[in-house]
Amino acid sequence: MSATDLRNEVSAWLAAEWDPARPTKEWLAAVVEAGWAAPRWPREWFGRGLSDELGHVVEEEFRNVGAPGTGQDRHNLYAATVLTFGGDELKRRLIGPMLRDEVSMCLLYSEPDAGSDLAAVRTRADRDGDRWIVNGQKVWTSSAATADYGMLVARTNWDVPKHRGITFFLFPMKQAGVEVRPLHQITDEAHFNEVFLTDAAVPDAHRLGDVDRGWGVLQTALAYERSVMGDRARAGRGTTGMAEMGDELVALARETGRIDDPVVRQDLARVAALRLGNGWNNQRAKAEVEQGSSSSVMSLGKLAMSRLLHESARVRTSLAGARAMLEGPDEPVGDEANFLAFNAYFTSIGGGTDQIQRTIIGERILGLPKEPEVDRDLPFSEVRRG
Amino acid sequence: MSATDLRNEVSAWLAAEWDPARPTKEWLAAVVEAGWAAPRWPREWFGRGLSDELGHVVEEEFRNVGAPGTGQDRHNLYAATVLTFGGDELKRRLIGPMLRDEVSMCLLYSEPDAGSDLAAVRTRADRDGDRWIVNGQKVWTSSAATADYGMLVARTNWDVPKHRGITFFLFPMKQAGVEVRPLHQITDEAHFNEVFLTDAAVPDAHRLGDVDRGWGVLQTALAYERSVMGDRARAGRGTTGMAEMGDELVALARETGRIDDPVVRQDLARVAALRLGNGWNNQRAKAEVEQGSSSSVMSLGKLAMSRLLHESARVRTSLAGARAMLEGPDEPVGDEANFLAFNAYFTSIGGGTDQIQRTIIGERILGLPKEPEVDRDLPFSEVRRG
Amino acid sequence: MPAFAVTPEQQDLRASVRRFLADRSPEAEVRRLSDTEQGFDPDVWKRMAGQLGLQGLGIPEEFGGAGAGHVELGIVLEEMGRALLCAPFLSTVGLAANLLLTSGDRAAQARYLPGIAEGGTVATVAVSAAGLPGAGVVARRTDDGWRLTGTEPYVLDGHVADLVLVPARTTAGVALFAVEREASGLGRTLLTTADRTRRQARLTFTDTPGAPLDGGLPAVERMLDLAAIALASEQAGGAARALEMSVGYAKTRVQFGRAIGSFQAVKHLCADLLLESESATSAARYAASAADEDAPDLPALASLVRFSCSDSFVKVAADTIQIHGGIGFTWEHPAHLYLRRARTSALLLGDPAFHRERYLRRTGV
Amino acid sequence: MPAFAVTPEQQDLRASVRRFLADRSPEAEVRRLSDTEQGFDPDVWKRMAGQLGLQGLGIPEEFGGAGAGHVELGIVLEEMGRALLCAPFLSTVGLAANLLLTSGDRAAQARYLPGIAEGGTVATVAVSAAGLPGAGVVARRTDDGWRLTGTEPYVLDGHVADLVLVPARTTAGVALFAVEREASGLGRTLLTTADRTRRQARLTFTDTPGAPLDGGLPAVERMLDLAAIALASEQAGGAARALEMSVGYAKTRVQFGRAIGSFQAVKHLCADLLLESESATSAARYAASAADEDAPDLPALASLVRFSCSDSFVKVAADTIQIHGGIGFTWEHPAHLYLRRARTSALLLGDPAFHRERYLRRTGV
Repeated sequence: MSATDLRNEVSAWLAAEWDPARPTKEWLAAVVEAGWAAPRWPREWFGRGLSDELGHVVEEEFRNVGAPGTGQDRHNLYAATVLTFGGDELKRRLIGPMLRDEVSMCLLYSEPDAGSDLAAVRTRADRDGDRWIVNGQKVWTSSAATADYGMLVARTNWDVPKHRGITFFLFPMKQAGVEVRPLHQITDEAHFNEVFLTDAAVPDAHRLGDVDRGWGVLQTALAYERSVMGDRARAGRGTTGMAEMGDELVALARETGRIDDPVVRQDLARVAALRLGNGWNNQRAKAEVEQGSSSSVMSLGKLAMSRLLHESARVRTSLAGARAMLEGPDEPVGDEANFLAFNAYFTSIGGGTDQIQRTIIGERILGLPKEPEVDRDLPFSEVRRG
Repeated sequence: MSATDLRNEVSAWLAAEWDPARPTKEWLAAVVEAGWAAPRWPREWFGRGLSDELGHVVEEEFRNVGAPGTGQDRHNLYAATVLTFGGDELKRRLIGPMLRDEVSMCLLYSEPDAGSDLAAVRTRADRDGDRWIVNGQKVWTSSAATADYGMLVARTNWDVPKHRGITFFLFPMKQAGVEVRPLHQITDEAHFNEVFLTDAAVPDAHRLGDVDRGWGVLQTALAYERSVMGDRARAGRGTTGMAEMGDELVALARETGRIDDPVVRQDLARVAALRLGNGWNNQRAKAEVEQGSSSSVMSLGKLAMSRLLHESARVRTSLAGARAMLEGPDEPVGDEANFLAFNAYFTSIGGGTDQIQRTIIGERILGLPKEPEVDRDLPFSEVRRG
Repeated sequence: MPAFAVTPEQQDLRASVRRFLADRSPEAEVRRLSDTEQGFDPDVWKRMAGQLGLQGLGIPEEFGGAGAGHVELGIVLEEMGRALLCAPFLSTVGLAANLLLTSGDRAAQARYLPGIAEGGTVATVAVSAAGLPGAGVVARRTDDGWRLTGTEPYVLDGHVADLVLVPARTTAGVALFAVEREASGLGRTLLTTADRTRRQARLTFTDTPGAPLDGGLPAVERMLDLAAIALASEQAGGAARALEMSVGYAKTRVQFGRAIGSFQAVKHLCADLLLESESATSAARYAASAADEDAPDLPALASLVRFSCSDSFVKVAADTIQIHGGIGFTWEHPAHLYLRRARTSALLLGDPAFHRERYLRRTGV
Repeated sequence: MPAFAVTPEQQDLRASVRRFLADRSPEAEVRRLSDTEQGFDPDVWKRMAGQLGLQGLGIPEEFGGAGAGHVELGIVLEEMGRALLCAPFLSTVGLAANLLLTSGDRAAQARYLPGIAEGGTVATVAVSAAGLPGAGVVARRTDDGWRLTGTEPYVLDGHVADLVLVPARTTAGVALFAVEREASGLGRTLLTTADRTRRQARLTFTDTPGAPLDGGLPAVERMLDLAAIALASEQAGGAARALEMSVGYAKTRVQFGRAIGSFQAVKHLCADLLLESESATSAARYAASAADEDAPDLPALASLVRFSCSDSFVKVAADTIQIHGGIGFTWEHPAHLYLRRARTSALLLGDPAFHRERYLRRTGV
């Protein structure tokens, strides 16, 4: 099929079907039915068997009319993981609902002892006939209270090194044995949860990938997640860059009467350069990827964002001055300065600390040698624990 | 002996002997003869067998009249090392001249492959009857061209882990087989040398400490050196701190007409705080040591000095502005800014980089655990080399 | 007395304050008081005075105090900063008692200092952040005595103070007035502080009667210098404690089979923070000793320690969260309490940029 | 053309320039030329024009050039920055050719650009650091044509320029003049630059005859924006190369039985420097593409890349010395050559603080 033919077909289909007023569920069902939800996937699995390039044509046509629902072969990390690693029965039962956004999901990866060191999970799954019994604790789970399923990594073998005894499950959340407690953040919000698992069960049919081979599954799932995050980060950037100049820090400096303070002005220019620079890095990464070369710039985004967020919170605090001693709705300038200063740690800690990011950049991009890994070959039961 | 008696004795002796016009060599000879050069050492070795406390009384009396030459039991790292580890014949021959400043010395520790990792020395000493034949290369040696002796660490055993195959020698520099080449620094100066040793010889009688036990000797010598450096650093500080305010950066800011620039003023205040803070840290360290408690503050001095030097060079460069594009006597402001910016690396690299200092502070002061040491138990001949 | 020598009495003082706070101001208690309206425990306040004599430490003996110096006060404040004590100590002692002393008004001293020393009086001074003292309030003389009108937006512990000392503008310049708890026209609005361990209130004065004190602007400025040094001591203590938490966590938290403190990223950061924390301690102690010696450069020193100890404490507390990783991002972990204290205390009585500039001016630059 | 797309022709250009410089400007040659009076190799300069057409790359075809854009010029300058090429390229192309083009003076373009394109003319513009162009020189009209008098203290390659373009004050504002090599009253004093790979001279004009050009101040300011972007490209190239040196050393230098790049202190520093270096590259390339598109925000962009690429290059080059340890402190190692280039290029045509302020003004803040 030529790109032009495809473009015509999608565009005609959209012309006939797309109506912004249509209820989302109904619209998604139609997209899935027509094979546009994941056009790169085989027809057997709701797709059209298109090449990656043609998949982009579909996405473009959808974007042109502002219609959602396509590109899930790239974006829906849950469905993509189940498709790649699930058994036929599981796929038949769940991929359709996942593409139609009828099941809600969460990630059960992190644990109190397994933060930066994700392979150190201690939540255990013990086989019991055709199901597994799960005991342990997960943290930093968003949407845990509402999710139907969680992508769970659990230890199934304690006698082999840590990466080789982990199994990956699509875990049913709505059962006794699952207790969800909100995690109170330093911003005084609660976007995440702790999840306590006590003799909870997951059918063996919900296993994704082989027993004890879950680390590889997790790597694939994390790669999907990173690519989704990358897309989002890029989507957030203007193309001229200059749009972001009319920036809230400048507005705040005017509002607080500090706009003529030379010290403040130096800070404003520095923050603008960080902000624009990050945008240009992202644009360049995108261009390099589109031109088929690998891009080292892409991997810098999270570290760069962390730096920008902490630095702009610092400048915002100095602009707010004494007002940053206060919080709450009566003092929005101070409140925002404090919120942003604390929330910046979400980026510098969450999803891999800045320190872990630097290790990844140093090793994967610059090719610097790894540190000695003391727990690499030890059976997990002998690995030192904090 | 009571402190008062001693004070009277020293003071009487000084009254009789001290004359600022007296030639230094002659004066030192008199001090050594009288037992004041190293008063804490036994009488047998030019001393008086005094306690540490009484030694300070002697030093105080000398200080009061401005006479040099005492306190060498604390300051003369060469003589102290020889006294501690040398054989009787060597001590008899050399300690007197050392105390009288009749022999000049240098340090043959660092090598191209053994910078931060001092135990990785590859200069070899092979036994040949009652002497050792030395081959290898040393770097960062000051005074190598004029020195009579060098304190040398060389490898004498390649089949044991690196710390356990090193021997320490008092090495005669004036011989064939010793070639000294000046090292050209980034400041365009040459305060150091490379020393090439080719079939050079050192008598076994010049060995300090046991064969293969030189690492321990080196640690003692380095501890003497650190204590000398600490004394010097403390001596350099004013007591009120405020004296250092009338600072060259402020003068330069006035001279360049930048003194009213608010951005410059913030920088000047920051540098002043670093500078005064370091002085107070040193004073506090001294007070803590004098009160008999150990002081963690002392070990911070080098890192703090590195930070101060780099930061004040940065501010100086920004004050010099375009003039810092130039060097040389026609542009002293630019020349000084460049010199100081480059020379700051002498402190942040020399004598253990800032990175090594942070490791030392983290492990020795804060008690943080060491990194895994991959070469700890390997025979040196199997240790990886760059 | 050289700047950094420590007497056995001073060591005892530190030890007994630390013991007291370990007992009376553990983290659970700090959190409990953070959620109360009043923000401190009057019983503990009483014991601080009765058992340890802390409020009266620097107050002359003739007014019921111990007549100790700023070095001793600094020791107490370092310990309070470590413990994040919730109590109106900085306001009552660092601001109000100091102002009574610098005012030279013996009648007012005799009237108010004994109450402070015995823990009966919570006091504060209506000064806000940087800027001219007295900017917010005007005093005018009436047939019925002085009346104050105006607003001070950020008054430390203004919601509970029994005694508010108010610098106010008069036709003859800034003068000082004492306003007591029940004075008419005194409005107090408790503010929502980002650091919930230390409260502030907006005070409004509407024809509020005030008793004039001696002193005027020089007394206020001298007090502000002394308060700056007190605050610096508190910050140095907070920084030292935050670093201890970081180092302790780095020794016990295991990732990749090793304590995270064995990784250079954490180890070297801790080393840098030690330099910050120790420098803050040295600076604060030097300044306290200079205050005791009435050093001529005290105004410059006060500004220098205000900005340098503020910057150090903010850096240590900020990196303490980073070192703790995920757990540091939770409300339940105390790391953020120290960052809240650090960020807020850096802005009290003039922010770091203000004090850098003021430092230069005070040194004639 | 989107900002960051790279054409095959551009890739070829980069590869051929890199090959040429590897051949003609290796470190030994850079060091040799650093010690010569002239500071560059006229033979290499000729080949740059003859073999690769570099001097004429951005010059319109009608004047003997290739008519390429600023993106192509940026590629060339990145490569020259990597190699620390000793040649009067920034002055001749980044300053003088750009000024001839922005002046709109077709007669002057026809007269001078072909010589530049063919590598026969070394040219420069007498502008010094920040401040008003023309501040140093006054032009007055005489019966015998225009005469220039004054001094410009820091003129890039002023010691060897065949053609000096001089912004000078006249009674009608700043005007441009061309002064040729042998002009009477033209004094050239070679300066001792901290970066010996790039020369500067003090030029004095004493009743020196100058040929007037069209253009005036707007032409100079436009040229300065374009030169800022050219310099940013050179800085980005220098930063990338310095980082490569650091990473290469970190991979091979062994201490404690491990490559030092396996230690987090070095690894993490390299990661931070990669962010600096790549951000400088992205910024310089974006600005070059904006220059080609004649973007309305070019003046702001030019200042932004001047300060951000300067800061990045200085940081990368400074830490490159630290990463190299002892060997980085020696004259024989090239690390300091990059730091000299970085420090000096940060101060050319206005220092970072100046451009931060100018950036805000140019964005209306």
